[in-house]
Amino acid sequence: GSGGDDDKGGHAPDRLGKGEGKVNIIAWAGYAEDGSNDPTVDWVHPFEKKTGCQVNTKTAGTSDEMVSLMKTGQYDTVSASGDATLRLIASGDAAPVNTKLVPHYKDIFPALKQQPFNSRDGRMYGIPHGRGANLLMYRTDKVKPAPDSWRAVFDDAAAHSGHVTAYDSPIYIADAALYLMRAKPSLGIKNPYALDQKQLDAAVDLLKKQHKAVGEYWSDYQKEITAFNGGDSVIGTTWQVIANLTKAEKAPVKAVLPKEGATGWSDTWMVSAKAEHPNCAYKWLDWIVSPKVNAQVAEYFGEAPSNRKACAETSDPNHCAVFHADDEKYFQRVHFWTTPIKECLDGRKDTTCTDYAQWTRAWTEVKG
Amino acid sequence: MAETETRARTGTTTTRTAVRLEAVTKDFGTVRAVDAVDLTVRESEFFTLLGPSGSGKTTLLRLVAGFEQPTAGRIELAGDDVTATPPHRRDAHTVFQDYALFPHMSVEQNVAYALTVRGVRKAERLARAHEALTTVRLDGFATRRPAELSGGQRQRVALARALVDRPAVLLLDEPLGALDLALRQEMQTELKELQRTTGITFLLVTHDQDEALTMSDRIAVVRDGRIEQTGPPVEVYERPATAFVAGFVGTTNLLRGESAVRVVGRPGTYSIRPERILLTDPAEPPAGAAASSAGRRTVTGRITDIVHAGAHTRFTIALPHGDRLTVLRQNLTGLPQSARPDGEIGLSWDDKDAFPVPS
Amino acid sequence: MAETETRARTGTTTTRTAVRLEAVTKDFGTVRAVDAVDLTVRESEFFTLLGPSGSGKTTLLRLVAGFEQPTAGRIELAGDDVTATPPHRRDAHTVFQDYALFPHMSVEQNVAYALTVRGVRKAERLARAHEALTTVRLDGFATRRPAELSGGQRQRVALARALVDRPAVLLLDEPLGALDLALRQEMQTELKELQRTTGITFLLVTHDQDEALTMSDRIAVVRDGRIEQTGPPVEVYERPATAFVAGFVGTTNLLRGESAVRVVGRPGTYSIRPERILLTDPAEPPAGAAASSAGRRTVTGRITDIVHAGAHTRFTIALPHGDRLTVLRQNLTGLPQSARPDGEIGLSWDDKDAFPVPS
Amino acid sequence: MRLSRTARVILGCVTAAGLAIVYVPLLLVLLNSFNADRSFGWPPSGLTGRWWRAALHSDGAREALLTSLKAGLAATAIALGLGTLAAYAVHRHRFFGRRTVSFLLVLPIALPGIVSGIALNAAFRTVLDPIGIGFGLFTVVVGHATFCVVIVFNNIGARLRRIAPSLAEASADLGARSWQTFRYVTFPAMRSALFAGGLLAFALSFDEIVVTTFTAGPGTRTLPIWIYENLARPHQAPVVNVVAALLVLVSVVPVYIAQRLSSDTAGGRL
Amino acid sequence: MPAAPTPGSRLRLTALLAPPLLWLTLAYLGSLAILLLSAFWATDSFTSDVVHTWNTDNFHELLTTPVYRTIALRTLSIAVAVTVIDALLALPMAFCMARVAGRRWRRPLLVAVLTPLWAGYLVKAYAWRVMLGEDGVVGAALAPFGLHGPGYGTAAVIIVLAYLWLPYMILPVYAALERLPERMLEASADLGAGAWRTLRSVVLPAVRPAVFAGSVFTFSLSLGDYLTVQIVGGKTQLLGNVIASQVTLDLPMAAALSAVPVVLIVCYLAAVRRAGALDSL
Ligand SMILES: Nc1ncnc2c1ncn2[C@@H]1O[C@H](COP(=O)(O)OP(=O)(O)OP(=O)(O)O)[C@@H](O)[C@H]1O
Ligand SMILES: Nc1ncnc2c1ncn2[C@@H]1O[C@H](COP(=O)(O)OP(=O)(O)OP(=O)(O)O)[C@@H](O)[C@H]1O
Ligand SMILES: [Mg+2]
Ligand SMILES: [Mg+2]
Repeated sequence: GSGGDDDKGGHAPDRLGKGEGKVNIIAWAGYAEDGSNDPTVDWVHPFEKKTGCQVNTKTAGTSDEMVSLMKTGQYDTVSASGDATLRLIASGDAAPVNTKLVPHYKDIFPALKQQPFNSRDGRMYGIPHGRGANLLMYRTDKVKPAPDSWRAVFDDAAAHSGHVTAYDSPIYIADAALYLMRAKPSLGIKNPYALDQKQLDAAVDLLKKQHKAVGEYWSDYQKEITAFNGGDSVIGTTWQVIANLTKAEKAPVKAVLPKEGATGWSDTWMVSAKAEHPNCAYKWLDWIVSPKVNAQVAEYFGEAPSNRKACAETSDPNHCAVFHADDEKYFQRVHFWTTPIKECLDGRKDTTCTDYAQWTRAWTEVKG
Repeated sequence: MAETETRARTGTTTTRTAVRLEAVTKDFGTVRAVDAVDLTVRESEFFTLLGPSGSGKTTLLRLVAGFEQPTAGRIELAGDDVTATPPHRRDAHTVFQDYALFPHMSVEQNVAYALTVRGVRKAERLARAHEALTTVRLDGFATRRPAELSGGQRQRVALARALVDRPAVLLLDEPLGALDLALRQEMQTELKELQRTTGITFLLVTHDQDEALTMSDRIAVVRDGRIEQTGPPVEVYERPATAFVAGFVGTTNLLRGESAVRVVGRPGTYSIRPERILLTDPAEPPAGAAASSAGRRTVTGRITDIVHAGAHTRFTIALPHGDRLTVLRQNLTGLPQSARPDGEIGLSWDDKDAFPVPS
Repeated sequence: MAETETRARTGTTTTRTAVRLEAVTKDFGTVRAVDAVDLTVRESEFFTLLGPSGSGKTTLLRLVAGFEQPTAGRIELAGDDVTATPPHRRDAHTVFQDYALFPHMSVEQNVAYALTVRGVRKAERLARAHEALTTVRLDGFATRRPAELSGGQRQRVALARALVDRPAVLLLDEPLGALDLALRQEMQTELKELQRTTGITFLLVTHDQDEALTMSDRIAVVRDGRIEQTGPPVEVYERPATAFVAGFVGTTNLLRGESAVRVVGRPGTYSIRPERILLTDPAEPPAGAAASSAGRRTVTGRITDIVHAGAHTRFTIALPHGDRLTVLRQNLTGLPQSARPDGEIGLSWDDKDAFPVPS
Repeated sequence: MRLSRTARVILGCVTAAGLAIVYVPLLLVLLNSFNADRSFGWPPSGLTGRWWRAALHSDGAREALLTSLKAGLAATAIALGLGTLAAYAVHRHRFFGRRTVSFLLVLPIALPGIVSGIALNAAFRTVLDPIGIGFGLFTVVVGHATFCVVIVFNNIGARLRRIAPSLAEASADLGARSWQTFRYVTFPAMRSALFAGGLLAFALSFDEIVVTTFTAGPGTRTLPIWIYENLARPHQAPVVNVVAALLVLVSVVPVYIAQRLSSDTAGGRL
Repeated sequence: MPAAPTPGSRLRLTALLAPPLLWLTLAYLGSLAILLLSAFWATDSFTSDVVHTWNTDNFHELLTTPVYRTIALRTLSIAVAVTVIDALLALPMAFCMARVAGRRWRRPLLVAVLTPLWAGYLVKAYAWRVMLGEDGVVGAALAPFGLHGPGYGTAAVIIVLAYLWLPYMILPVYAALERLPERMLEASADLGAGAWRTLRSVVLPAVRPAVFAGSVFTFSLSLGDYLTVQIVGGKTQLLGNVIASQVTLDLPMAAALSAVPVVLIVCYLAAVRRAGALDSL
């Protein structure tokens, strides 16, 4: 698009046309299953059958990868996490979404609508998909007494030196900031995603100290599960689903939401500003948050569904309870991932905050 | 019209010249391998290029075959200018020193190759291949692979392969170099016989003077990329044009300066072939009718070495002033009495056997 | 005690025997390359193994060097049983046919190698390497790489490398095979000279009879893994023990059965050396004193081929009943008048030159 | 060289140990494909054949295998063509910059995959995208072929060095045109080298992940990418083991054939 | 013997060289140029969009930030260690295969070395992750000796990389050893050298180019790896990881970082080319 900043990202369509017969998707592993991995897990083929839109899926490993894939303009829609959404909006790679064209939008938990990480100037830039918190997991046989604070992986990390684990991404700096909010009020951190230089430095110092005790940083399921299963890691951040899977392997682990609260993620299906198949993309958006499919995804991936009605569709009746899907109190303690930008997200006007690029460099330094 | 006539005339010479090189020069980078060579090989001639290692013989042959392009000069085959013609369109075949048989083909397929690439029908191809194999006495080996043959047999396959479509010229690069002596002598006879019966022009490269002398109709002695002398074997041997030819073709006693004056009696450079010197007892006059006639020279020396070399014995004789002469003597009859190590001995030769050579 | 005495006695024979093979046999799978060979090489002797390709010469040499283990038999070096000794502990060095110079070392390092591995100090090592290089006239080439040398120079480096620590025995496997004729003759003289001055025992392998005849003190003729005859060159040439030896060492006219009766006048197998036959005009009696005396045989034939081979001319003569004789004649004096192709010619030889050979 | 018995035994032991180390992880993969424990827990909590059943019914794996085969074959074909031409030029001709050519050809494989990957990615985006060619199988093939060329180049080069140039000359001498010489003499002599080189190039392409990640388009999932994605999926890791185990077992056949065909050489050169 | 240029052969040469060189230039060298050129651009820090303004800030940052130097050095050391380990393993193994084992054994042995190349890089790396874990096979095997496994970290990275690239080293060394003429070894023994001496003075110099050739693979593959590090590296960070993490965020910075391995490897190639390595690949 040309012209002013507002034009960036184009406009949401007013009405939908016929499907283009094809849609290209970027998704987290497990978000767009077509039965090829497990014949019983398939919500792509029914979609294709129903809409005539052929689905091509590209699985991305990290948010950064999603951003760069979106920049190619070859994809129509993406399941972006909060640490990617703002970047996509700002760069104009994602278009605003006309929620009227997504019938199931009305059943989405209100707490997920119009959030800083999925909207701008009151316009939604995607449809919320699901959410989860970054919990604290530990081996019950090795970590005693049971921890209830992030302190266990920061100031007290030395107790498990070599066996602490942390999520391998710059966004993990927010976890440190979150801990510092309580542990060091003097720093004045209000929002873990709005750090000025001094606050960032403090977080980085803390992380460098933690680095000495870290055994490994994890970035995918499998690594984290084997590490806890084998005892290479005994304490660190996790997702609910990993905790469940590890338990299923009969490993003595437990995951808690520490008293400081936690960071978390909420994924949003966004549409590319250059989408070649916008009609199919909208059909996908509606399909993926429809109660039944939303429930299927949430169970398969292990997260809280975004559609209120999905809780009735899960095969495990306890799923929504386990993942706190409708527990807004629980999620109030969760600070969802948001891309840090120069403009402080906590409203401070007297200073500039550090942006994601600075966080990235800081993260490189933390790991050394 | 005029052109046709010229053609016709060239056509006439064709019947006599198989290969002609005119001022052919070949440089490899800074090395001049062939230096302005003029050469004419007549049809049905057995022509040999003889010279030491690195003299440019192979390069000359490869120029004729077309594997190398001359830096300057012109090459004719049967009167046609082929300087720019690629190898596969020249009517000349090569027998390579390493034979270059195709390892993945049977003997038969190797031999028939020249016919195969010309699209000759299979039946005819095989018939002619077998004919060629019969010529080289290998008809029982058609289905073997080259790896299953001995050196001499491979050599014959290479020969049959090159002969199968009767080329105008056969180029042979030290074809017998890898064979042992007995086999080599056998193959020499066969090659010569083959050339006689087929009437094909043979252009042979060798550094073996015996081979050159016994097989060739004419020899060109090559040195440092130039031809020093061309002529029939007897002429090259008996009347060497240069001291180099005298020394390279056969062994000889070269006498220069002071030595020439002392031994030959005249200043200059002279070659006396060892087989031309007669050994006599120093007391007796040399045997035979011409003994003391004019034109015969006699000297006395001391034998320093006697080597029995089968058909002949080689004597090394020290003359009074330190000159040395080698003398060859066929082991036909008994030796003069004094022909023992350290014995005094008389030597005599015809004056005209002390042949002056430009040095 | 008894043992010491035995040792001492063996020690005495040491001064005379350099290499001894006793009933040595070597099989490669089903191929018997060496077949119960007994062989004694004396100290400071120049001993040659002569035989056709594939006769087992190289295998014999490799057995002596220790690269192969005999299937049966016993090998002694200087009186010590070395049958089970690895090559690097035998006091014998080899000059390989392909030289086997170490490509990554300079000439100097190559030559000094035997000293290097013995831990000789650098200064001495270099001094002795240079000495060896001087012996082979290569002192200016010390720092070159083998790839930068010509064939003859490499050959000399290989020689220097094998000579540098004065081994008791030097084993040479066709060391001159890859050189051209002129260079080969030069190197033959040098090798012989070197052997004389160093006093080292040389055990040479060749298939070149000229080389064997001119260089050796003694020759063993090998055929099919067996030794057919051992003796000094003159003896092997003049009194071949078998028809094979007669044919392989020098060319000869072999006459068998009917032919023998017709030509030699007696039944049996006979060898007449081509150089022993005298050519005469058929009318005249043979020239010289012994002309018509008893013990001399004269026949008449027709010349079918004359080849001028430098120092001598080779005649092929057809006798009346289809027998063919080759006659060699030194190019010393004029030929008999009738010595032209197709001319009638007389041949005569001493009866004792028709030498009976067991066939 | 005659080695003492001890030396031979020691060498044999080192080799056996080396091979054992090479195969222990592979055995583990095989074992884990029967491991009831989903995250390869050690020691296995039990044995099960369900992963094998799952793998055999996995459309994703089958499709990825097909994509990999397609990409590998196409890249190998291109590499065979280009590599042979380059080897011919370098080994049968003398020209200025001869050594530079071999140097440049080695670059794509010598430079880290991530560098090649992002370079190709950047180039495709700036060059191919505007003319309407998106990322897909085509771009993967281009990326793979680029680093496969050198493998073929090396194999053919090594063979050419050993084929006497006089063979081709003899052929021309006997009247064969260039294409006839190639068909009757050169190609038969190079066939096994082509096969060995092609097989290695194919293997390299087959197992490539980094460059593929950066050059593959949506829906283009080669086997390594499928493996990568599925290792990160909650329930799929054991199925990946089954696929890997199958690959090892099946690959013995072509490797063995390649060795047989080129028994005169080390059989494949990198 | 390569022929000297003549008009005809020059045409053929052009025909032969044009396709591969064109491909190489268009598909590869061009891409590299584009990448390295983009190192001189900037990135919008928020949107990750490339801003086409010419500057050298990226290189400045690269050279002045100590952490990059640390990472580069660590990567280099790991690549060197992997190469050395592979060379030390490959030499005796290849020697045994080419010169000690009987002829009949050579082919099966070679097949045995080559087959693992098909198993899939990631699968093997994950298998090692399982083996190197706290309760893994390695730990279990070492426990009776009172030893601990290396755990995840730099040592594990070196082990796994050395394992992954070992066939790439064995292959050229084996080829060189097989080509080494028996005569050379005989000549050495003949001149009095024992097995060790021959090994040192004749065999090693002869296989040196092949070792360098193999090292081109082990060295450069290690230099650019980032997946193995993620799997068994624990908290280790290598150049590849940094580049990978920057690619999506800040392409110009990633490009500048890429220049480091490119320069290292081009220097390395130039060095080993003198030793004849490129002819022994
Ligand atoms: N392709 C080439 N490149 C460079 N120099 C060459 C080439 N071919 C031949 N030469 C040089 O040209 C000269 C003549 O070589 P040529 O092979 O013709 O000699 P030759 O007489 O056949 O020797 P030999 O008897 O050793 O075969 C030598 O100095 C040789 O080094
Ligand atoms: N390593 C081997 N394996 C099998 N057979 C062999 C081996 N070495 C030699 N032979 C066979 O032993 C016989 C004698 O070979 P040897 O090399 O000793 O002959 P030679 O007299 O040196 O021949 P040439 O003059 O051709 O070198 C031949 O039949 C040969 O094929
Ligand atoms: Mg030559
Ligand atoms: Mg031999």
